[in-house]
Amino acid sequence: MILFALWGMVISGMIGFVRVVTGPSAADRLVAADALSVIFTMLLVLLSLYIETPFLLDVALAFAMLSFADMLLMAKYFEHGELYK
Amino acid sequence: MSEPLLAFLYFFILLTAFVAVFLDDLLSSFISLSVTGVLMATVFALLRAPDVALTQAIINSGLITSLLLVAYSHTRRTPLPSGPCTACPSWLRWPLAALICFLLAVLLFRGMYSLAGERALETASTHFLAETLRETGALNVVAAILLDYRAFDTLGETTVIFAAVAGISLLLSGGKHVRSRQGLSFIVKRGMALLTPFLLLYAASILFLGHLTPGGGFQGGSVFATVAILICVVYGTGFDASRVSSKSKETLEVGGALLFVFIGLLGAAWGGGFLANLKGPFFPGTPGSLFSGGNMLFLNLAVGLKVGAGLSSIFYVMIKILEQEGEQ
Amino acid sequence: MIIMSFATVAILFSLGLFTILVQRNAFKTVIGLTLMESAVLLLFISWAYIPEGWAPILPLKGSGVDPLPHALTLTAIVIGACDLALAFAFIMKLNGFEKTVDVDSFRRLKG
Amino acid sequence: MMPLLRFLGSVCILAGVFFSFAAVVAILRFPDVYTRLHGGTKALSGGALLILLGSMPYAGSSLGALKLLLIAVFFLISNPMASHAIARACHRRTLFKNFSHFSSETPIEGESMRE
Repeated sequence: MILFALWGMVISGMIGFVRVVTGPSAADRLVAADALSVIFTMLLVLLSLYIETPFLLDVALAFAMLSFADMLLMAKYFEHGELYK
Repeated sequence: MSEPLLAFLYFFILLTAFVAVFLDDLLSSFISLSVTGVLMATVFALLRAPDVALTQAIINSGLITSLLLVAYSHTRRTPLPSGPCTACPSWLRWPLAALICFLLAVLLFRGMYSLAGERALETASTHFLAETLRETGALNVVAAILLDYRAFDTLGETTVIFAAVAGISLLLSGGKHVRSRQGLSFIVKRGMALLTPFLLLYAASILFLGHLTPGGGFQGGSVFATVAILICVVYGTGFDASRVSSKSKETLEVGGALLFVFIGLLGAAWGGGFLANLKGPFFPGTPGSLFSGGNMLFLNLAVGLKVGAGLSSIFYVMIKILEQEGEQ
Repeated sequence: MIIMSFATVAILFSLGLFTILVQRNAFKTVIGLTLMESAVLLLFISWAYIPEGWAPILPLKGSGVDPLPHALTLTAIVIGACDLALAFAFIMKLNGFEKTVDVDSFRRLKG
Repeated sequence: MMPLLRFLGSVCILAGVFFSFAAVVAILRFPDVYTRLHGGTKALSGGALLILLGSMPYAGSSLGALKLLLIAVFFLISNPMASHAIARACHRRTLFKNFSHFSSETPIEGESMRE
């Protein structure tokens, strides 16, 4: 059952990645990047359940924090750039 | 074991790598590069390497992507290079390079294929797995290797970080200290005030439990530096400079290095050789407890101080350049 | 299973080299550098994997995976990230002089 | 007791995966940035929360369950903030260049307005 959930998250990660590639403007890519960071945190959590090593929850939490930092960085330093076509 | 899942993750890594390379828009290639890094961390976790997965996840999205975004937003006004290449005719450049790289790929695969014999633990690894608890008192074998069996190599690694930090602050120095108050919106500021203590606490837990669970000096220091970036970004560099001035960051960094060398000398003074752990004045303690790995806890603290202060001063210098450019 | 990871390593490494050879944007060169470096990391870890192994944290539930390449990879990741940070600093500095990110225009800078 | 919890957990996890899938499809198919941001973040936070709460009985030790709860709390705080920052950056950047159907509301006079 957890393997099915893992496959679901990987496929939704793939679909989210399509929006990163085709996004017309930088803002869509920002949105897709935010969604991808959440999906990959969930992927790490499900993986830690699947292979029964509880240490991966630290990896998931650390990754959630750092991708949140990247989101704020992107949101701030792209204000004066060309963000929306 | 989940062969098809690993195969699909490898395919996903290659897909994001191709997108990162061949897409002209820089922002999407940066995002696909960070996705490649995360998928690498997932594959490392699947290949039973949680320590490396944690380091890859932290360094890739905490350091590489943040620096890439800061450098990219610094060069936003310059036009993207296009048009024919000046050095040599472009029809010669594309196919020739493609041919060379294809041959390289075939050669690499051929070489690795012949080496892919039956994998068994060599003598050194069996020794590490069997003797770590008795010889160093630490539970995390990888941290034991890094901080006890090869501690001198970790000292060399911290000097590499020291050189990188010195080089970057030399390159991007100059210009007055910018006291910009320009941060993000009010909601994010209040939210960050709520969130920052927990981030710092979690970074300290990664740092201090380095010898029990995956973690250690480098990972904890990088998370500390990321919190420093967040404060710079959310509250503006003026707020950050007044809280932790760059002078104190340098003293913290040098203090970390000196602490590392001092612990080594302490081991040597005790007659156990430079950086000696249990032969020196340190005791193993009960295996699961915090003070269990002899001098590993203090070595982790030293490395964490160094990496945290060094990386946050790198970020401060780079974001300061950005703020200055914003002022003009 | 090992063969798959070797194929990925070979393709990633040559892709990174291809990027450095062809692309003119300095950022793409750095991306190529990152790809080559992560290919080497993948090689180390996939070599250290033993099919029924457990993570090398000591209360081992079974036979452990080879911990030595993990320690080497940790050092490789940190040092690789440091020289990438230096590469970004160079790009920002060169962009200050040349006002462009084109690798060809950097060649004219002498001394 | 444990098999009941595990059954409920697996139902939550599957619901969470469905919500994440719906959120990603929403990001792909909605017409413009704001609806994508709205659909993507809201459904994804719900999906993530469901997966985390659902996987608690599967976590090995109670410490693992506590870590899962920690991640859930962190998501509840950080996800809305991130999407707020993105929406605000996008809003201040466009200043209604492309939106005729919006009311002629003046842009928000935040203290960091620079244009």
